[in-house]
Amino acid sequence: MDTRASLLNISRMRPWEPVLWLIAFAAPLLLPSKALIVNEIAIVALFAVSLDLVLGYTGIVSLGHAAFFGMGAYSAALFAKHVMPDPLAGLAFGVATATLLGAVGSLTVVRGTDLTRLMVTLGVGLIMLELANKLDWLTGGADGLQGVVIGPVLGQFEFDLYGKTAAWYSLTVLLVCFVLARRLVHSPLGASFKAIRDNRLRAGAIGIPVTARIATAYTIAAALAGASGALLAQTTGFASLDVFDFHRSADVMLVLIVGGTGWLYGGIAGAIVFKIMYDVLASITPQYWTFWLGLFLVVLVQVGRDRLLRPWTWFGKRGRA
Amino acid sequence: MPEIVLSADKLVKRFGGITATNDVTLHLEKGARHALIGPNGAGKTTLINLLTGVLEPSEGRITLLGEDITRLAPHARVQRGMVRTFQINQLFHTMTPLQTLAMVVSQQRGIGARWWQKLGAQAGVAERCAELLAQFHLSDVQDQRTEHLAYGKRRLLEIAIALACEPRVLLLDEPVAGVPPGEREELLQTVAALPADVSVLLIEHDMDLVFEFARRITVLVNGTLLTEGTPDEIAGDPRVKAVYLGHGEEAAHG
Amino acid sequence: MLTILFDGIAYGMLLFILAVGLAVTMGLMNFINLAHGAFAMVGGYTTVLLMQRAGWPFLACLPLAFLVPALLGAVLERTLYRPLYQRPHLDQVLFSIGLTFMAVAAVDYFIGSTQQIMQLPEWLKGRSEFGSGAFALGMGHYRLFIIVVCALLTLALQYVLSSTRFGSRLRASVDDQRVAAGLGINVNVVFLATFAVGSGLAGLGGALGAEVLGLDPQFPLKFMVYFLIVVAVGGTASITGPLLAALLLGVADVAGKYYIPKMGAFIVYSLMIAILIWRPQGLFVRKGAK
Amino acid sequence: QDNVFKIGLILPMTGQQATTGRQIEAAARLYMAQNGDTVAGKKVQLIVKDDTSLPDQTRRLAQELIVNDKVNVLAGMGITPSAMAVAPLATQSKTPLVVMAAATSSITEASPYVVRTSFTLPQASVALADWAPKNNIKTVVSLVSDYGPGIDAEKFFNARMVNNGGKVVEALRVPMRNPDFAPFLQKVRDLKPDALFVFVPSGAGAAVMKQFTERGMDKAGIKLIGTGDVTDDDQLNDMGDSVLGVVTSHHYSAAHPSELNKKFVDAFQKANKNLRPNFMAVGGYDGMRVIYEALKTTKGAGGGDALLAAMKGQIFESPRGKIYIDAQTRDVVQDIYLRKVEKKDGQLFNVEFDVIKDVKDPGKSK
Amino acid sequence: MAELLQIENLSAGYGEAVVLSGVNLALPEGQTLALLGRNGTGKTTLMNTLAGATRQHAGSIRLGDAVLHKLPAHERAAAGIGWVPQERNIFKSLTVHENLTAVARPGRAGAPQWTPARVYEMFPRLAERKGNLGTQLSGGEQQMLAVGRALVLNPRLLLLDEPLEGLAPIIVEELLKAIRRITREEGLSAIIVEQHPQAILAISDLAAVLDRGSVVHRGGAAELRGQPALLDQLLGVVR
Ligand SMILES: Nc1ncnc2c1ncn2[C@@H]1O[C@H](COP(=O)(O)OP(=O)(O)OP(=O)(O)O)[C@@H](O)[C@H]1O
Ligand SMILES: Nc1ncnc2c1ncn2[C@@H]1O[C@H](COP(=O)(O)OP(=O)(O)OP(=O)(O)O)[C@@H](O)[C@H]1O
Ligand SMILES: [Mg+2]
Ligand SMILES: [Mg+2]
Repeated sequence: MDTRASLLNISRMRPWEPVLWLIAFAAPLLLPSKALIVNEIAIVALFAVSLDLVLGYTGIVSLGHAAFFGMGAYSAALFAKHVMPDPLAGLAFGVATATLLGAVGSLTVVRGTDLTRLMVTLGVGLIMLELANKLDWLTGGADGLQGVVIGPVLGQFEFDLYGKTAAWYSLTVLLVCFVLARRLVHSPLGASFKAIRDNRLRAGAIGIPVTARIATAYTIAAALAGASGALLAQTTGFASLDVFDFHRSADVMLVLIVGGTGWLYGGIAGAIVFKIMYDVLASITPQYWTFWLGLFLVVLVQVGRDRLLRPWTWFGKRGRA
Repeated sequence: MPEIVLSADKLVKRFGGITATNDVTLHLEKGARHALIGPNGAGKTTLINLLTGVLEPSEGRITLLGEDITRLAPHARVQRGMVRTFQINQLFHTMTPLQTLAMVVSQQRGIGARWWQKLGAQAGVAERCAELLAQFHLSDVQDQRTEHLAYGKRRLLEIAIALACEPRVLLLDEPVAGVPPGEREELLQTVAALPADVSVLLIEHDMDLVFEFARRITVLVNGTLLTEGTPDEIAGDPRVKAVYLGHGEEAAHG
Repeated sequence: MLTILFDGIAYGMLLFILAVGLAVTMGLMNFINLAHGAFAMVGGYTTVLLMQRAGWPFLACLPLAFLVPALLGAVLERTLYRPLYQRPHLDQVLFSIGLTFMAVAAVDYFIGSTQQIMQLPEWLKGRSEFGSGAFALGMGHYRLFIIVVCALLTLALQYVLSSTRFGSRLRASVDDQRVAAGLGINVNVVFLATFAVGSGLAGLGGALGAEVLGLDPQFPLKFMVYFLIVVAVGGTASITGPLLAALLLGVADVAGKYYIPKMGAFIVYSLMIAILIWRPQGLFVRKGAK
Repeated sequence: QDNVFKIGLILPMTGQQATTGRQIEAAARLYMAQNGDTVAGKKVQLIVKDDTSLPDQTRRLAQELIVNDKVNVLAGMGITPSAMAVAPLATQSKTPLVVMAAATSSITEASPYVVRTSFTLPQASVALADWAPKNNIKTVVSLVSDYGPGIDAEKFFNARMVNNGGKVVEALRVPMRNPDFAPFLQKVRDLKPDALFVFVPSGAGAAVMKQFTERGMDKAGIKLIGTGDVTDDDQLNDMGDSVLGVVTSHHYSAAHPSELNKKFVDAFQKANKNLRPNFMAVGGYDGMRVIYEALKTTKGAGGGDALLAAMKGQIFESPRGKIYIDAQTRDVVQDIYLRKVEKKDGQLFNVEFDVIKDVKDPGKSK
Repeated sequence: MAELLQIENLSAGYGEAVVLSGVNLALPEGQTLALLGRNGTGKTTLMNTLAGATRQHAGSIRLGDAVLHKLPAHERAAAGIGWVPQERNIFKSLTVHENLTAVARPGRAGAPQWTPARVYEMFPRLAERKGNLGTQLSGGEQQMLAVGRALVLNPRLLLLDEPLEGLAPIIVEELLKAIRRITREEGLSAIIVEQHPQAILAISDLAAVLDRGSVVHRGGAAELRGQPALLDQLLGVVR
């Protein structure tokens, strides 16, 4: 094949992509009772896409991604409480603070091994948690931040009890971020992230400023994580310490791995599978649903994600990459 | 007198008790075709690592195009035109040869940080990739993941990457190891045919190639500079014979 | 002051004994086994149940606290873990977390979600006081016991790993399983044995730690972070690394909380971040390792 | 459909707080078993959801229960932030929210639809601060977990202690994630107060108790006092003889000497593999009663506001003793008991030896 | 002379992909086979299959009395295989010395024994780097270590996959001499893969050429060496 066509082919839009998004946007209308969970899936999906940028594309593991999520959440909530209730302005503010934190935090991940990064990011996340706890005059401490009132989106659409506005709002933000992220990973910059993931030594040896690129990837991811945190705070009208909690970082990592890293849609697929599974299992057995979730993860890994998530490979020949 | 593009001044590198590079001074002229030979463990790779910034020298100074680069980060040296290949392949295993080269070419052309354009969308990038792929017999495997390539192909890609960086100074660490005899010559001819102002430093144990390629040869032994001279001088030097070349007919294999 | 030092050392030793099994599986076998805490929990519950329901003495339970998880580890290694050695770390994370979730729910189902509380024998309950003033030293007997057991274990492990052929065969198998097998090392047996010992150590840690840390079905998740911190700070290349790291963190944490209680929550994390940024490979890495 | 009365019970059923959820669910089911599931001609349906102690989950579940299941009452709430996150929804949808566990004082102020049947930490701690100075405890150190309820306990206990002429030598806060209490206890030991006042979430209580005795603090003449969370009935029996004699203040003990309580405890244990009900369980049990009674009064007519009105001011005999729902604050008003751990029939119990009648939440008077 | 190694109708590959098909080869005790072929023709795959590191689809392999293809990889060393993989694969977290001791095993009674000490004698450079980790060796040193590591297995059959690559001429010369000596004097057999036919044919008894996974030529080494035209044609040097 002609090299140019072959190169551009990778980033071509697949026919199922618009279909998927159409279904997503139609969901709150078709299944109004599921609008709330659609909203939640969109938020988690955005969070997972953000992690995919660092973990899947740049090869930087992070167990402290909740630091940015939480930063976005509290910033957006505080903005609404003290400055103005407009959601878009709050979102922008949340993204801005998370980006800033990401830029600072990226200093901690440019060096070291996977394990070190894992722990340093985790440490940063937990320190943010303790900080938010200590600054209770600002954050409301362990009781959570109350009195957050979010205005209508674009001055038009009130957040309703059914969660329709919330779902569309979050889906829209997810779509915008996703399109940007998609652009990014297929660009020369995105290719250099992948190069760093595959072989850092060589990446440096072809003139890629490795440290700066890692910091860039990390900061961009922080911005997206901040956006998803802001969405959570805005659509629930509440922020509490657990937005910084370790389990959030861990969960989003699970979500992403379930869906598959380095694929962008992995985060979305993972979020859908994970959230729906939780919802179904937890309503069947509120006490022991973790067992079945665990079993699913074990089976998923043993059988292989490729074959589980892509049913059309179940019967075809194996071994094609 | 020809211009010196790269020079190492009294470089020393110690690893614990081992002195891998001991007071090595080396000058590379503009357009040089220079070979670095020496027994195994003489410190050749270490020297390249020092020059390219993979390792930090314990002592000494490195100058590239008149600028002191002793403490410069590796990627910054590449941006100034000094590029290397690795003795043991260092590739991007999940990318295809085509993607790899497109990325390197973009990087080289200063558009590596663009995020809004697609890789390969800019004028000339795809064409340059096609050229390189053809030159290194990689066109037929351009869309396979690097990790699935046979060793020989991976070796070719290793060198293609370096050339895609359009080096002004090229450091080759045993570039043809694993490449079959026929293609070896061809490969080195490609290197030799680089523009006359590109300087090349070659490390190689295949003496046929070295003597064919090099206009000057430096011999390193136990981290120290043993001698430097033209191929004829080196071939005739009894000390080089004793520690490196040997005497037998199989000495230069092939 | 000496008391604080003593408590810190005991706490550090406890962290170490809980984490050492992980240092073995993660550091030596290069398998990210987040289910480590589940094996520790198995050891803890084995002990507690034997003591409560069968009336066994504490000391007699300890060998079983090692053997039961070791056996379980061996079975799981053969059936579930082995196919995953070659898989990406992230898959290992997913798998072992899944296993942990299952363990948590299963223990909850069979034994209940309440805290299990262990009754130590009298001779371990006491406390000895020496000196006075700034140099007063109070030693809880149980903490002393932990320190002793731990020190012995460390010596034994260190000997096996660095001075026996088994140690180098294990590391060879991890470095390159395919080539190690091709050169005559029975990789399967080496891994099986190592994994079993790692799980057994976890179980022993769980048994010894249950007294201080408490034991409930959440145990594996609650303390996962601590295991990881110890292994990360200590580096994964040896046994002494995590030991020293655990001691350092233990003493720093206890002393920090004693002298500046307001900063209590930050100490361990800040220390960890500082150390890891300063020495990204871990504080105590094998000499010359890359 | 119209004849169903739905109660959405949101609780932490997994995770750290799982025992809270288990106790409350068991108690709620017990109440339904004892009182039938048809009230005022309506079939009562209990929908249990697990929120894993995550406020955003609690909120989503509550929202779904309101709009999809159209529940008549929301109940449960294991932790304060969960209750806080749901409170605005209760207001918006005019659904009564019966808080059965979360104990921070301010929850009832977050929405006019909140009714609480558990307790507040100020309630329990103030009673203890009244008792202590009269019993030779002049100096104390307080040791609380560093989160909402802990800070409440510290604030009210210490203030009342000072008010009563006692002295607070030091107020220590323990981070939530804290595996080892050694440094804090050592600090207390070195400060040598008459007593150590402790509040930690139930579960951590046992660890504090054990380390307290292990450190020989009782022998050094320091008493351990605290709110009843420390000697949670749930675990008391396993704590061993070292807890004998510990004095705590709380609104409920499984050993409360009343007919009703005996029946409650027996039935609870029979239904739950011999698990002893604790103060969480009684919150759930009484919560169900409040809902049942309100339903009876309104006959199912009038929606959320009517139900709420019928909940306010209820007075009744609970297994813990007589309680009532203050019509003004919608918070529970109850007797707080002083109890001492004693052995009865080979089992450990919190045996009540003193009572302070009709304690309102002191947090509200501020 | 009894055949030491007998390969019949062997096919093997990676996953489902077939690289080798219908390979037949035999090697008598004490002889050396030069295995030649262009890039990617399956030489390494053949060696790896013998060592048990590649998936074998069909065929049989016998080494002396042992039915090799039925043995798991780790038992093949005991049966007498000593493998030098093409990419060296030095154990990176072991020191040079540990790399040798971890795999060393005693040889058959009566035969001269290879010990780490003897390896150091052959490659003095390794003795100087005894305590270095695998990753801290130069390329050539790694190659020496890989050869030494195969020798301390005290094998009956050495599999050398491009053993001369990256070695200084003087070492090449010595290694070739050593291989000749070991095979001639100690009765060891060897299969040597090389890109450079001349050097290796000089010390081999037999030669085989692979192309696209099949043996296309089999014969005496000296014979082939004397026919440069045939050699060039088989190896496609002149294209
Ligand atoms: N990180 C290190 N620690 C200790 N010693 C090292 C390290 N890296 C290299 N050495 C030693 O330094 C010496 C020089 O190594 P170098 O790789 O430069 O040799 P070389 O000349 O490239 O040899 P070859 O021709 O075999 O590739 C070797 O003896 C090697 O063992
Ligand atoms: N790990 C692998 N997975 C899939 N295919 C592979 C793998 N390794 C090699 N191959 C394929 O098998 C074929 C034979 O490869 P092999 O390495 O055996 O060749 P070779 O003759 O040793 O070549 P070289 O001279 O380059 O070492 C090649 O076409 C290669 O693409
Ligand atoms: Mg070298
Ligand atoms: Mg090969």
